[in-house]
Amino acid sequence: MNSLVIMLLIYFAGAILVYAANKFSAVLRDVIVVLAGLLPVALFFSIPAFEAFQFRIAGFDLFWDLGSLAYIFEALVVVVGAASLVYAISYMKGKKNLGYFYMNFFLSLGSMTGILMSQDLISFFIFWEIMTWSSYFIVVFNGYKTNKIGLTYIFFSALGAYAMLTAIVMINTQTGSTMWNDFFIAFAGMSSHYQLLISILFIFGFGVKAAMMPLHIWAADAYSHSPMAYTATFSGVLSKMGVYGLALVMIKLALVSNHFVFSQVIAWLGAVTAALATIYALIQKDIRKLLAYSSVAQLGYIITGIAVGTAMSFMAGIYLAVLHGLFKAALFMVAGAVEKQAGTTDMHKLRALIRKMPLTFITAMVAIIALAGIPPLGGFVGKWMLYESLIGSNHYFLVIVIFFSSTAAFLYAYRFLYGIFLGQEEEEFAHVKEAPLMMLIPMLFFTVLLIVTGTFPGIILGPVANAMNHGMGFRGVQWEMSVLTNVYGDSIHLSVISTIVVVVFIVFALFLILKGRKGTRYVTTKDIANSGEPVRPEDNYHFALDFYKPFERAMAPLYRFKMSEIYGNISDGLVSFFQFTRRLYSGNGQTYVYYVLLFIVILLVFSNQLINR
Amino acid sequence: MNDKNSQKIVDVIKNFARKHSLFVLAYGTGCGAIEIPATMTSRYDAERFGIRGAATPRQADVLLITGYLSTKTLKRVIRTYEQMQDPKYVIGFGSCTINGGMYWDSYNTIKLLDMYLPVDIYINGCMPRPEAVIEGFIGLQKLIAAGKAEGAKKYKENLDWYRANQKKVIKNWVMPDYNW
Amino acid sequence: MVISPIHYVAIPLLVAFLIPLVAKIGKNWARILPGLTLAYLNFVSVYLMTKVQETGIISESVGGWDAPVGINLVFSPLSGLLVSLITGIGFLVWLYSYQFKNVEKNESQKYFTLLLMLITGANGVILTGDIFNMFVFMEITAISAYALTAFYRHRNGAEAAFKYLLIGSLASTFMLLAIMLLYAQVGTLNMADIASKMDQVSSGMKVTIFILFLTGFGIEAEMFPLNGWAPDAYTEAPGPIGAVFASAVVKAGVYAMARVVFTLFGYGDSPVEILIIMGVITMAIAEFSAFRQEKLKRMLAYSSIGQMGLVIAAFGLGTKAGVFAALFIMVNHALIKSLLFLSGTYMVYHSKEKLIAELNGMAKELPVTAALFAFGALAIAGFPPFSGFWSKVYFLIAAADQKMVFLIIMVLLVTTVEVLYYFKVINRMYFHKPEMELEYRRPSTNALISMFVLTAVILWISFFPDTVMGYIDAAANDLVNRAGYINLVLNR
Amino acid sequence: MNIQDFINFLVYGTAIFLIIGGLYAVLTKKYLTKIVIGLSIMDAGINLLLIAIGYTYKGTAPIFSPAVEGKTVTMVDPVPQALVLTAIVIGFGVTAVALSLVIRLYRHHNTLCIDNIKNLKW
Amino acid sequence: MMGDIWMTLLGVLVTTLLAFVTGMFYMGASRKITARVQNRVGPPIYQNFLDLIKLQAKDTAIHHGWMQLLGPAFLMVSAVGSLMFIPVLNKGLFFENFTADGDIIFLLYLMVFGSLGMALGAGQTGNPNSAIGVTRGLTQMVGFEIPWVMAIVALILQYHTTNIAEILEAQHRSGVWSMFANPYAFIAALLAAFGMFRYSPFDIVGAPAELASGPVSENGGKFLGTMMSSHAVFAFVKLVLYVDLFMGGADNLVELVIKTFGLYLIPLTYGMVNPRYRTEQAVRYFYGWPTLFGIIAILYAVFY
Repeated sequence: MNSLVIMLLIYFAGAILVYAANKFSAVLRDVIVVLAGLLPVALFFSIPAFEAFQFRIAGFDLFWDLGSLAYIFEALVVVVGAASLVYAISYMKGKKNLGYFYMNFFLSLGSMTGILMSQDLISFFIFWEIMTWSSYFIVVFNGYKTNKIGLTYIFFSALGAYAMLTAIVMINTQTGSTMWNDFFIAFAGMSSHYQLLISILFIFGFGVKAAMMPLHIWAADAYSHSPMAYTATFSGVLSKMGVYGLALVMIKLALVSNHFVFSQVIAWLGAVTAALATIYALIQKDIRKLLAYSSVAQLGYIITGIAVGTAMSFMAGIYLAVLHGLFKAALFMVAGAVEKQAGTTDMHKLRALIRKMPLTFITAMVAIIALAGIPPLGGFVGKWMLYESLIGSNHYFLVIVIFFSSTAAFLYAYRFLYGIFLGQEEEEFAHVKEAPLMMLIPMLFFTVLLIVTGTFPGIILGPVANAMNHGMGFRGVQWEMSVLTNVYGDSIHLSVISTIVVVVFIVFALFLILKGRKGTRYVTTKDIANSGEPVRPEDNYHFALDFYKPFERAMAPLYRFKMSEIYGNISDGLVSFFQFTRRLYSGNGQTYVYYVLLFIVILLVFSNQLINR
Repeated sequence: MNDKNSQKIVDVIKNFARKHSLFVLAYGTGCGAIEIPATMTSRYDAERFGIRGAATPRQADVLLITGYLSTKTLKRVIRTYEQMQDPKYVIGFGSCTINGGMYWDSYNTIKLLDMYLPVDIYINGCMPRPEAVIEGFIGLQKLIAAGKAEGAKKYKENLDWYRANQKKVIKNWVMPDYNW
Repeated sequence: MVISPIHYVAIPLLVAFLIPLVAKIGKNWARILPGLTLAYLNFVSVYLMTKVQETGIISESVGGWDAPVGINLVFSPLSGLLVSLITGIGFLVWLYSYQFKNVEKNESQKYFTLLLMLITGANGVILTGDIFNMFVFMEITAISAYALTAFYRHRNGAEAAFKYLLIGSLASTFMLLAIMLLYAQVGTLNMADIASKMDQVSSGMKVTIFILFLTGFGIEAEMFPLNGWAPDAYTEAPGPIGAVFASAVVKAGVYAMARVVFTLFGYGDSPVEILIIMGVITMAIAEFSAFRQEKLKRMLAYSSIGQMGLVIAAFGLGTKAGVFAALFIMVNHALIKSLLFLSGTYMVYHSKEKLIAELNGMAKELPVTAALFAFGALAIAGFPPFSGFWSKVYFLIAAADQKMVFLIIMVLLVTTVEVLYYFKVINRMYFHKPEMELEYRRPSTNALISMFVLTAVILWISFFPDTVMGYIDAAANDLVNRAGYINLVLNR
Repeated sequence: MNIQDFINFLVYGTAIFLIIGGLYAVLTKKYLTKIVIGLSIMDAGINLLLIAIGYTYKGTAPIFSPAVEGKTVTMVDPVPQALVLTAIVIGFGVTAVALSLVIRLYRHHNTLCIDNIKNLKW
Repeated sequence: MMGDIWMTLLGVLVTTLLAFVTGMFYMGASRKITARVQNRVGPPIYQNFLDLIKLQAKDTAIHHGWMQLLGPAFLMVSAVGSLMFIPVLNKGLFFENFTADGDIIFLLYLMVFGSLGMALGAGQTGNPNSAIGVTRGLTQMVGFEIPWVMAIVALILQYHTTNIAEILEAQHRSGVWSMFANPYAFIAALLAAFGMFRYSPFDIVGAPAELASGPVSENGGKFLGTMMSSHAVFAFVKLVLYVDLFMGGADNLVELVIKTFGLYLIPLTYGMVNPRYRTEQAVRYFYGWPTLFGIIAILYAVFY
């Protein structure tokens, strides 16, 4: 049987089996979760090449094959999906409706696989929608409070999906085919405004999932309110489906050369998304929300990278996309571990868990370093390529905006680490223990993966370059395991950098640790220099409220701009309009009779128009 | 060169550096605090002796107690002193720290600081002028160079005695233990 | 006895009036007999549907007179499809109502009599080839629908029924007026015959007649602004009757409208703007109103109106693709909306106000019913891979073929609203905590079976749409092929 | 104006007057029974119109009896008459249902004013 | 091969030592100059060495956790690491270390690395003053990085390279220092440098009276000592970087000292006559003229 279909079947069968098994025994359920999660990983990496699969349904030809770009994202799906599932076993322990949770989890994983292997628009759309509603059902898993969030999510997703559907039917009319490839070929022959319309519709659809301004409004809430085990996949992978679609549309349709202004607009939207989401991330008090906004910001970089459309920026975009999947999954897992162990995710309450959860802290720190783009980890590689490509392709002011958001990202990166792990200890968290093993394993797995990919970005760049050379229409894209070269021919050796950083760090760390080691011992963080006033156990001088107040003051004009308010006004207007339409049904029978007569009279008045036919 | 000699040389270097780099934590309790700015700024310029202010006890070498100490303040001073790292020195500043000065019959003022903290050197006067302050510092420097400024050691050795004295005047003794 | 289309009309009508007699023999027989009748009709459907695939159109003359003169019943792929749908859902509704509230008591005779009459009427409307006969059947449908609306003898039932009646009699007036004018022009009542003679009619008169027909059938087809009766009637009729309304009454109205537009007037060669405009307006206003509803069944009613708007717009496209999409939507809507009504009824079984707010946490108490409702909601909102999606795609493709981008965008925007309010209900069922103790009633086994059958059919269409699309395609051909219809009916 | 036209005018005029009058009642009268009466009048108007369409001047009854056999006689169109019979029956049924509903409504609402009977709205 | 490694190691050590000593003397000089401006005698120029020795000789009996231990190490990585990638003198005149990889954008990030690691160490101490100081520092950083990056982007656009050594070479080839070739970039970078050196008026991070020296308030002894030495190295790194980027580097150590010290005096003297900005004022300052100059610099580089 076809291996792609088998992978799809594993996920979908896993969904049903898990739901059924949950009725019988929890152990059986967990076993199925792990098996159905890990089996695709094994299958995916053991099969060198996937065969295509083709069949016909409802008068449409469906064609499944894994493209070279999709291959990268599929790797992300199986790996992060499996890790999240393993993590979920511990994380979700003791919660209700687990059968439902895992079912939707598997459905969304399966649908993502489906999206990636769809070579035709119809099955692409079908899987896209399955992904939407399955993820929606997990967003609202946490009950009552998530209701409105879920509705916002589904509303925007539906809007996006329908925009896409419009484009799909238009393509079907124009080309008589629903294959991606036929569409790519036929695109050049379409009229210019038609091209633009279809691109806008597609990008609208993908932009929703990729949380592009101004369609990002759902993202932060949805990411932060679904169970963290799922958010790892949700923010890490699911949002990348939007990126995948954007990549296909932007590059395959050559929008940069065909519609330069339009692609510039998208690039700028990405950059503005990054900047605004970043400054919103750093005033959040909930770590989940912080990470959620950070996800939006990171997606902004990715969108910019793809929209600029040069070989290097595209590479940077995809590289960041993959990397974001890894480190954001790790970070959400950290948030989940903290939530599970300490019972809260509020940074105004959390403090000083570093000694309680050291391994979690290490994961968080490595992931944050990767996120902030600090060398030698992978985020730097992506950012570096992005900057170089933007400068190299004359987007000087774009690079400034991106740089601003990436600098501001240090602020929330620090706040994340400080807010959870550092600061003054609190009696309340004295009992907190390190996360359970099943949660630590995926977290540490990502830690190792991040370190390795940071030093040897070629692991990711290789497949990306392969995809660009063989599927995306770029020519002669070069890559090396650990060397980055920019458009001017300057190169940096990442292994050298890593070596220097690590060696210097170890030397001084050893110096600091070993010097006077016998006399140095640990005291609690209650024992601080506090103008001679001893800190009593019930006091806590942890600094968490209004953490970046100076920044807020300095950036006050930016904070005044709130997309949610604009949308709030629009939705208020719509709802009152709906209220009006509803009032048309006044309840008085005679009014309805009037309507009928009015209808006839109007039609008779306009009957000339009807005669003309 | 044996260990002892090398140790000696190292000690000399260390003491030289210590002597010329005094980070002062000025505990401005009484009227004496007004003299400190004059001492540090242009006219008397204590910085030329390597004396500069420290912001927190963690960084400080010298605890400068400028004036009378009420029993309430004493607790904070003790805490501050205990948070300083070895080697550390205490300077009693003004007559109040020696015998209570003009507060000699006050019911809640510490009369003799030495009962509670190991004072290395006193600067008398009410108030001591900046010249006197500098003189005091130079005296401390001399003691350091000679390796005789061992107040901290004394405090450690006679901790029980000091504690007993301290607890006599401080009623609500809630403090972490001093054990370095 | 030869199986012929006349059974669709004659047998249920006969049985409807037999029921009170049978009830004298045994109370239970009065409840079982309609089921047997409907089961038999389903058998007839299967038989005739296979037959019609071979022969094309089965035209049955009533009383021995041939087509232009006598009344004939036409079992074409189109009418066959709809009739099968109506009888199939009729059977499921019978199964469901077998132990339902008042139906269980002495009222069952009336209930099933009216139900059978309604199905008779709807079948008659769809099968008949005679325009006046169509009017008569429409009235039978309508009168039984009025009575069913007022079936529960509380104040709202009577009110809803009266409004329905008020507008319904207007509809009949206009219909009759139109038929009369038409007859005065062409001198025949057979639809095929009228169609062939339509050229004789002056264009002004043609349009006037068309408008009158549009109004008359539009009222039954829930077209805005003629649909004031619909939300009330759906809300106040017994739960399963809502399903019948959605699948039989309205479908009959839409069918009649389509017949008039396509066969009688032959307007279907190019897009019928008025249908498209009215369809979109109907859809938009209905879905918008549904968004703000507080009562579950009222919301479903508005949703039903919205879907009919979509169907009307699809017919208005005039192309074969449009007709195909319209029929596909009709099939899906009949099935899914029935499922929603059937499952929704049990969720507000004991509730007085039938508010959506009372559904909080209902999924805990009625997991199966709630799951079926949620499934139905997903399906009707057009979420793939469920069947609603396929029909929607075909509609969009049909619209795109006509280059009606604006229509597509409007429809999709409105659909988004639909998605929202269905998810609001799902949210309440699954993720809200009940504010008070829930009063609920578990669905009886027969009700569950009928819902499961519906679900199975919907799932079947979802995953194997090709099996149904053949029939729908034939039906669409039937409607679009005007000349073919005329020739076959008149035996030329 | 000859008699044929006059008859036509009279019949059509009456019919239209009835229809309009019925419609007027339905639209403006607040009293339910009056509305039902209006519906009935409208029905009657339509029926009259239907008859009028089938009517031929000096036509005989459309019965093929020995009296008319072999002759050319103008008959009135029989079909509208059949239609009218059906329509009358239907109108009767509708009126019956309507009146029963009116009774029901009066029992529940203690009023027959249509403006006060709008429990179901929006 | 082994010889190469030893040579590299030697180069690293010598460069670090040079940076350290120079930086310490510069810091001493800054104290002396400040004192002279204030009409004082001031400490001897080698005062900082004494401070350093004393600090390292001081006991550090306590720590608040291992992140505090590692914090200064991060700072050192940033300082020494950056030094490795910056050509101290013009090509071939000094140890080249790793200048082949001396990418300017990479350096931007590496220079931030230290402050962030230090911030983590400060956070671990549990002293609220430290955290407040950190937030101020990071906020200020968002301010001055923008004109700084604009200046750098202008340079990259002008010389079509991102490698510092090559920017240096390009200046030599053209014979014009980039501070004259693109004066706006130089001004933007210089104004940004005021923030980078954290002298007054941008010294709210460690305001001693208000925040008890901010991030370092819990650090004494070896921590403070290590930080001090890394500050010395870092000051040198920044100065050399400026000289390399804008003033055509230096041909020998004397020239280097003259140029760097001259440059060093600008923020120093600017600080002497200015009171302290609040954080948001500082950020607004950087988003005012410096950013404007940055924009002009980029436009100049593009169109000229």
